[in-house]
Amino acid sequence: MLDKTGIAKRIAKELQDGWYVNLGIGIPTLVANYVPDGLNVEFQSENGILGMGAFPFEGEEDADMINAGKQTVTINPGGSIFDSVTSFAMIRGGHVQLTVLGAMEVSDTGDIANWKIPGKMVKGMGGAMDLVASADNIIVAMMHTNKRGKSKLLRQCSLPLTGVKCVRRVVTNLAVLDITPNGFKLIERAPGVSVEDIQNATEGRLIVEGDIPEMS
Amino acid sequence: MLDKTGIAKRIAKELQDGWYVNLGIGIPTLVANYVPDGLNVEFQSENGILGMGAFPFEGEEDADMINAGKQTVTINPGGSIFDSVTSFAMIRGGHVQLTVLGAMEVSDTGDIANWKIPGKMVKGMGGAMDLVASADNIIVAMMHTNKRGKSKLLRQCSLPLTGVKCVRRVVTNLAVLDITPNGFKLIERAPGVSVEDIQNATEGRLIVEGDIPEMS
Amino acid sequence: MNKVVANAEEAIKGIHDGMTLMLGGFGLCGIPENCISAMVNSGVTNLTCISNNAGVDDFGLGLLLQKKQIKKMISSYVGENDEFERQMLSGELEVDLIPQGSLAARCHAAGAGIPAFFTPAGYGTEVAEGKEVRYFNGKPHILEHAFHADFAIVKAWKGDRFGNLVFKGTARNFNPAMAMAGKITIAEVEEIVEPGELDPNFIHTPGVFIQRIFQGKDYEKRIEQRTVRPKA
Amino acid sequence: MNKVVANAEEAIKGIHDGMTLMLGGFGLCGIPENCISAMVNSGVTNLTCISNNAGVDDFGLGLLLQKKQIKKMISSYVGENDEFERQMLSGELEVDLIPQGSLAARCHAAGAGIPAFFTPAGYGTEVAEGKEVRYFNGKPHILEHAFHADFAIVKAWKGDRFGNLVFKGTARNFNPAMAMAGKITIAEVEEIVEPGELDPNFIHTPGVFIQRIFQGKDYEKRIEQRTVRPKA
Repeated sequence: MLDKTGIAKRIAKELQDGWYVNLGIGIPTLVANYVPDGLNVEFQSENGILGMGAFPFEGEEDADMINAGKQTVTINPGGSIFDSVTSFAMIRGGHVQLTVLGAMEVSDTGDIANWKIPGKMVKGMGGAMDLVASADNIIVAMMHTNKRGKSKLLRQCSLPLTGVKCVRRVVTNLAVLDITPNGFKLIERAPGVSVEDIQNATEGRLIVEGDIPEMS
Repeated sequence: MLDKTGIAKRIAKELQDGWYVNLGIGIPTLVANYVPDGLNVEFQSENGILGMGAFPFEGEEDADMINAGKQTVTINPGGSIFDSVTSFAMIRGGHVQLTVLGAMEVSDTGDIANWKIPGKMVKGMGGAMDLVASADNIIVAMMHTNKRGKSKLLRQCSLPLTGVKCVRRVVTNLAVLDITPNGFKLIERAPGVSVEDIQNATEGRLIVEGDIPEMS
Repeated sequence: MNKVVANAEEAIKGIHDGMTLMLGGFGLCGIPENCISAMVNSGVTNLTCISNNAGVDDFGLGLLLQKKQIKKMISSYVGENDEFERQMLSGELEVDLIPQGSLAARCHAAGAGIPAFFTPAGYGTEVAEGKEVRYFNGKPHILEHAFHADFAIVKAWKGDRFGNLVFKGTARNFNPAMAMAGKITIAEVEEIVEPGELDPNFIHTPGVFIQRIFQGKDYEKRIEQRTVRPKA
Repeated sequence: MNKVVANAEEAIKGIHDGMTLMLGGFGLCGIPENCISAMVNSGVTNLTCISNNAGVDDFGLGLLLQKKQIKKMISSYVGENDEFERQMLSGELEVDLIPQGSLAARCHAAGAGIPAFFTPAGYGTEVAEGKEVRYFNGKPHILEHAFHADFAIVKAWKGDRFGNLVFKGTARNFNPAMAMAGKITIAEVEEIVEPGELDPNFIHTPGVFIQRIFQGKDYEKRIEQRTVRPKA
C-alpha cells in the first residue's frame, strides 16, 4: 500500500521531458519533489506562474510571489509570470500536457467530483473545472477509499460534478487504473496489495485482464 | 470652402480634455496637428500604440516603431505599447472616446462604406469595421463630393458597407452635419459656402433648421 | 492626462449602496487593501463583489463581510473564511461560484467588448445549468457572458498619472482583466512614478483603462501560507 | 527545456504543401523574415496564410506570392501589393478579408481554447454573411470562430531557449496572439539570451506557447513609409 508520498512518486513516473504540468493542491503538489533526473519539466500554477520553483529560503519569502495554494514560492530561471486570463488561456488552449489533481469521487466513465458537498462544504471549484474540461491528460491522485472506508471509485459520482468524462488515469494508495469505455482498467497494484483488495475497495466497474503487475 | 487641413482643424475642435482618440489614415491623421492648447489628448494607433507622438527626427526612425498607416512615429512619455488583441479590446470595449475616419460614402442613416469598390479596388477593411461597430462617437472626415462631382452623402450607400447606423457626425469641405433619425442635419457651413451649395452637393435627406452659422 | 486622486477616500467616491464591484487579487495577494479599508469606513452596503476569493476572516474582503456590507459574492474559491461560510449557509449572503478561468475571461470579455463566448469549462456540471450548450469539433461547450462592474478596483506595484500600471510577481493575477472591465476603474499603487519612467514596451495595463489612481499606504501584504525551506 | 533549432531551414521542417500558417507582423513590421526566405527556398506551395497583411511586391509575404506558393490569404488589409491584386482579380488567389480586431481575437481564441465568441464588428456588412447574429444589450453582434493553424511563425526581439519572448515596439502586433494558436509555433528572434536573463515579470509571450526558436540573421526590417521631421 502506498502513502501520499508513494502516490506522488508513482505519478512522477508519468512525467515526460519537455512537459508543462499543473499540480493541484494536496498530494499532487508533492509530485514536484520526485521529477526523475534528467527530465526537464515546468510546473504551472494557475494564479500566474510557469517554472514554479522551490519554497523560498527562510526570510526570503515574498507576499507577491505565491502559488495557487497561496504558499510562498520561487520562480526558476526561464520561468515567467502572467495574469489569470493568460494562465487559463494556456490551460483551456491545451498547452499544459499534464494536470494532476485530487478528487472526492471519480466515476468509471471518468467523471470527477471535488468541489462541493451539498449542505456541508462549499469551497468552490477554483480552476479545477477549467483544468478538467480542457486537458486531455488528467490524472487523479487520491486515496482509494474515504475516511469511512467507502470507495471513491464509483459507478457514478454522488457529489456535484467538476467535469464529465475527463479523467484519464487514477493513482491511489492501492492501484493505478485507467478509465476505459468499460470502466476502471487495473494497470498496476501497489506493493503488497492484491487484486482482491482492489476489487473490494472499488465500487465502480473494474476490469482485470491477465496478470496485474505490482508497481516497481 | 475648407481644404483638407481645414477639415482637420474643424474636427480638432471636437476634442475634449482626457480623451483617447483613434485617427484613420488620410485627413483624420492631420487632426493630431491641431489639438487645442491646454487639452490633454492621447492618440491610439490600432497596431498597438497609445500616446503616439510626432514623426521621428531624421535619422532616428525605427522600423519597429510605426503607426497603423505604416509611417515611422515616436511615442510620448506616458504612452504604452501593446499587442493587436489588447488594441482592439480597447476599441471594442469602448475605451476610445473618439474615432475619426475617412469614407467613400455615408448614408443619411449613418451607414458608412470605405473599404471596397467591387471589381476595382479591394484593399480590405483593416480595423475600420471594429472601430465603427464599437465606438459611440464616430466622426467621418471627407470631401463632400467625389472626383467626378458626385455626392458622397447619400440616401443609401451603393458600395459594400463598413458599418451600419454608426456615424455620428460628418465634417466635409462644405459643412458639418449630424446624423439624425430624419437624415443629415446641417450644423455649420464652411466659410463662403451657402446652404444651397450644400443642398446641391447632398444626395441624402438634408435637414436645414433655422439659420445655419458659418464656421468660426 | 492626470488621473491622480489624493487617497482611497477620494478614489472610492461614487461607490454607492447596491453597486457591483470587481476587486483584483488572488487570495490576499495583490488585493486593493487601501480601498477595502476605505469602503469599510464609508459603510457602503448591499454590494455585489466579483473577486476570485473572499479574503480571510479578518483581512481582505473578509473585512467587508464582517460588517455585512456584501450582499453577493461572485468568486471561484471561498475557503479559508469562517464568517463567509456562516453567512452563506445561513442565507445572509448570496454566492455565485464560477470556474476560475471563466471568471477571468468573463471580466476580460467585458473590457474587450465581447458580450459572450463559448468555453468547455463547467459543461455537465451545476455551472452549466440554464446555459446554452454547443458542440465545436465534437466537444461540448457552454456560452458564458461578460461580467460588468460599476467600479473595478485593482492594486498594482507602480503606476504613473496617466494610469499606466506595472504589477509585481503573482500579485498581477486578476488585476489586469478587471482593470479593463469597470465603468470606472480605480488603481491603487505602491508607488506613483513620472510619465515616461515606466518603459512603454513593458506596461502591463495601459492607462486608457484607468480613471483614478493613487499611491496607497501601509500595505500589510499578509501571507496566507508562509512556506519556506531552511537556509543551507 | 531546449527548443533551440539551428536556423530557419530547421525551424520550418514539417511545413508541407497545403498547410495553414499564421505569420505575425503588421505591414512589414515584426515579420518573420528568415522563415519567409526559407519557405521561398523550400518551394512549399498551396499554402493558406493568415496574416494581417500580404507584404509588398518584393518583400514579406510578397516573396511567397511572387512564386505563387500561396493559395489563399486571410488578412485584414492587402493594399500596397500589385502582384497580390493581380492574382486576386485574376482568381489565382483566394482572399478572405477579416476585420482586424476579429482577426486578432480569432487567433487568440484558438490559442485560448475559446472556439467562438460574439463581436459587433462586421454586423450588417459582407463579413456577416452566413454568420449567426445575436443581440446583447440591444446591440447586434455576430458569432466568429477561432482560427487554427498547423504552424504559427512569429518574430520577436529577444528569446531564450525555453521559448520566452520579448517584442520591441510595435513589432509586437499580431505576434503574441498567433504564437498561442499554432499546433507548432516557431519563433525567430534577433537575439537568443540565457534563461533567466529576461525578467520573468516582463515576458510578453511565455515559452509554453513556443515549440521551436532560433536566432535569425540579416534582418532587413524594411520601412514602408519613412516619415521624419528635420532636426531642429
